Amino acid sequence: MHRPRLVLFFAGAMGFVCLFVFGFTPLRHPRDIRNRYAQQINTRTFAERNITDAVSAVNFDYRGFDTLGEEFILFVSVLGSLLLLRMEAERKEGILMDAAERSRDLGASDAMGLWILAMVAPKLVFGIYIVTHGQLTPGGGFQGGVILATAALIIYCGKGFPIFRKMLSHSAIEILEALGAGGFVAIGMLAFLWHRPFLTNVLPLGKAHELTSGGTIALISLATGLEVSAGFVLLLYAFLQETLTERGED
Amino acid sequence: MANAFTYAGYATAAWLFLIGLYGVVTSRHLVHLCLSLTVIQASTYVLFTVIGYRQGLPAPIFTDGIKPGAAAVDPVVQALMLTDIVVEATVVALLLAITVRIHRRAGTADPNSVNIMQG
Amino acid sequence: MAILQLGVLALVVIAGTALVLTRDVRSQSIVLSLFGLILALMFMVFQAPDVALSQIVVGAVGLPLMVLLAIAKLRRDHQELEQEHKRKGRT
Amino acid sequence: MQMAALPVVIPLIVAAFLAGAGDFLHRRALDVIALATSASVLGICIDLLSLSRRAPIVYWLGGWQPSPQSHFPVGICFAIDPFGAGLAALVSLLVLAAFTFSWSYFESIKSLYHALMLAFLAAMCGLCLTGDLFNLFVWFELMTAAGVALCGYKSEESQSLQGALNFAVTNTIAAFLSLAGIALLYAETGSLNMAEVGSTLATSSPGTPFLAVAFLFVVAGFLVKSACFPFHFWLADAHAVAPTPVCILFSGVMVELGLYAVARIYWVIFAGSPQQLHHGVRTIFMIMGALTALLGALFCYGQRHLKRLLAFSTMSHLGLMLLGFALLAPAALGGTAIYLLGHGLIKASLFIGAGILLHRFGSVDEYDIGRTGRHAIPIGLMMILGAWGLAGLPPFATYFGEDQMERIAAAQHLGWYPPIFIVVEAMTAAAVLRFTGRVFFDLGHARSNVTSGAPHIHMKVETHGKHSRVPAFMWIPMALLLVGAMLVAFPLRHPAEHYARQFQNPKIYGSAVLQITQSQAAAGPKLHDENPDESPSTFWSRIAVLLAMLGVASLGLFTRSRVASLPKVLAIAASAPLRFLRPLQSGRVGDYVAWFAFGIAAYGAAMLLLLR
Repeated sequence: MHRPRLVLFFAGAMGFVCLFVFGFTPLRHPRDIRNRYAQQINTRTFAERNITDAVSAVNFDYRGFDTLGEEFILFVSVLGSLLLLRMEAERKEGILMDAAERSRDLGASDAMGLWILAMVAPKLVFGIYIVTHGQLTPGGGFQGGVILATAALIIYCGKGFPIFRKMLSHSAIEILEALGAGGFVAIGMLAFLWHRPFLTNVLPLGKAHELTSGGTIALISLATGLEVSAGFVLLLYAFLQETLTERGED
Repeated sequence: MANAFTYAGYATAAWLFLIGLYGVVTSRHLVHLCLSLTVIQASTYVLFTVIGYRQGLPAPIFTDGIKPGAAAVDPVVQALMLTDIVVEATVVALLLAITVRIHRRAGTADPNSVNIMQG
Repeated sequence: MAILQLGVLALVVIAGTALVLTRDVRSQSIVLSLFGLILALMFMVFQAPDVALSQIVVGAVGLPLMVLLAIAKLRRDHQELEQEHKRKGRT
Repeated sequence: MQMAALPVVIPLIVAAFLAGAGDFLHRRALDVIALATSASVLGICIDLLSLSRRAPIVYWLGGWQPSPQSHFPVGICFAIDPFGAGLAALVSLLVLAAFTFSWSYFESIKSLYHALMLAFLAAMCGLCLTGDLFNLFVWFELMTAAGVALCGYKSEESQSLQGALNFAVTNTIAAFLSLAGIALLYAETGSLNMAEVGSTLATSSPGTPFLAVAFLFVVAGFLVKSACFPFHFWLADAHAVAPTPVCILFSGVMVELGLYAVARIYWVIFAGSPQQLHHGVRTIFMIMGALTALLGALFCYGQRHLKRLLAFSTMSHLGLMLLGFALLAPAALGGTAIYLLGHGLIKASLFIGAGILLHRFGSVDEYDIGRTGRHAIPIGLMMILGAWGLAGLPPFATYFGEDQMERIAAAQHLGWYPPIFIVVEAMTAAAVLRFTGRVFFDLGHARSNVTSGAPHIHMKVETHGKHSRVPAFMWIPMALLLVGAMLVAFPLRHPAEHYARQFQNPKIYGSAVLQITQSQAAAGPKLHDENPDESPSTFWSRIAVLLAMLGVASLGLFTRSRVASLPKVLAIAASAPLRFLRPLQSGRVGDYVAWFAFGIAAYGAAMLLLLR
């Protein structure tokens, strides 16, 4: 089936191979030219920003504006997913539960609750650790944020969707997400108070190898962590709601 | 020698791009289509990774034993990829949401049978 | 050392191809998780621990999870549609 | 000078605020905040336009201007010239118009609509102002994400979902190819700043084949966004189904921004390339422009769904702009910019017209509305004015832009330019005229066989309020945009050429961004620098457009009348190619992606052959 389409595609793919061959060959420029951006960042990060993870320095300072844009892509995609899935979410309250879930729901024992707490707490600690140590070791708002979001997943796995819904208020998470996204912009606007360009790192840079090092880098990382974790929880929410609720009238 | 990596990486990236494209073109299920997209996207990761790689140099994290300011692999491309990974996951989520809605509306997730508009 | 890097690239090629050629979506989500892990391994080998961390949490856990949820939803919808058809067939 | 960042910063923070506080704000408050935001962005952009007239404004985000020793940019900059600022002003003006149209009538789910539109605004402004290659890509992606979400806004309609899906998949894949192109350039030059990349490539060229492939890859995403043949398929699907305020932005600016980004990348990064590359790019873009324009015009005339008709008209006018760009002359580029402004305003106005029809009659289909259309004659008259503008007739800005392009083409001895302009403008205008005549003036009772086979898409009403009348918030922006399209050319007509010269000179841009003297900056190519005033006047070509427009429109209206058998034959002749071509627009995303692969490969092969 779709033979013309395949013919078209394979003709294109052959052409692509030629393009790749022509496009990928040279690397003619001397190495110090090709390497200069990396070299500048690697030599300047510690001297200028007192932090040890150069990737975080690029992410939240040298090229922080890119990260702002990326964060809003995430923000917009989450809003879009909520928008697309809204019809179901608004219409239905009837939640499907399988037997196991229902029994869990009716009389969740304290032991069960403890067990979940035991699972969630380390996740939370780990996530927060990753978010806050972004400027020192691998990690930061993006990675830590996703780890934090998986803590919410554990609540669902242990307790089922009704409890999940009760524990995590949808509108509260929406507000947190907006706070994360808006917080990034607000931190960037701090610089206006000093009459410096947007996103300038105006806070004291602190001592190297400590949590407070890097000025606004740590703060932006936190805001990102908030935004990413809330965004992912919202996505999880939307998909769970979609999956576990009954088909309504269209 | 560094060039050998670069070429291997380029070839990998090119292959992933084309095979992903093939997946999208021949896809019969929207979820499959979304996942083929992630393969195309992975090709850009491979490309950036090999471009930023410097053989024998450490990661650009200047803690244990690596002097601040020492030569390391390229942190710029890593920063570009890092954000991209998280972001693209949400974009795929957006596509999955569309998929779910289409299936609900049309009763099928085959991209070839979803054509209300033609001509 | 070079063998390590080249080997990882080969793995990426294999896993990527497998992901595209797996046509059953449920097994595909497993392959997706595997592909995510291999990409994370690639980032580790190419000295990008930050990216590797990001890839592990997103590519090997977050994304496959959403795919599984979407598939579950599609299946449920499908069943409901069939039931409706049956009901209509009876009346 | 902190103002330069504000066109992006203000809408973003307001969008975040609205998304968070949406539950607590009244609908009116949302509207007021959104209107105030877009109005203030408009003011800032106009101010930036006037400030950047002499030299580009360069603004280093994060305060990372290059150090005086190394001159190497480690940060991201905004490099604002009159073209960028002017486009950003157009963007914010159209967002303002869209919010006015949707004032309290348009269905909004909490604050999602407002937040998404503002994020869309920020992305488009960022795209216009940025001077960094990866940053350009980021705003491009944000634009796509917001666009997709808004396109699927009416998610209870199957066609909205299909449009959003096709939009998302084609644009995302193309964006990945752009990203690969950016990676190639970065690997070669070690920089992401456009001016720096350009000057590095100019000082030592890595070979023309590489440059050609890198150029093609980098612009691939933007070519798909600007719906060039054969990457145009998604456009009609997405534009036809998106809600009216979103259509205003899609057709009015988003598509054109793709062309802007191509031009920017070409003139900043590849300006210093060997002369063969310029020759290749010129040829490729002429072919692409001509095909896009003609195919768009043909499909435009063959539609019965107004939004889809207008979408194809956007495609064909974009083809004309591509032709203007391909002339590579400052006067032609200035003309293209004026044309773009005029077209954006007219198209936005026409889409508002479509929104009014949907509000008033619950349909935008040529044959569905029937005789009730007579109750909204003023709207019909405005749409006729819009058609007049699409035809490139004075006093609309499109006339002045078109005039300039045609004169330069004549000076370059390209005899085939005027016929293409005449055909395209006459057909797109005639399509609107035909629609207007049938819907508002009750002409032509029989169905035209040109539209047989065109999809009949049922749309749901998207607005609240009384449907028996047209609210002032809808028709006033429509009228004002038309007036704007007439007036905008007069203050900008003469400076446009000067701005274009600035835009095409990498010395001015590069020296401003990298803070070096102009003699150190890389030189651009030898420009085709003809004086338009020496070319013959375009008076007769305008007369031809006018006559052809009326002729083609009546052809569509009165095909079956017993008296005229000649029109009948002509109409059948016109619909034959359409019947043959229609299946290409299949609505299946797999086909579109196959076309994408084929198109990139074909243009690439052509370019490489031309370089030899």
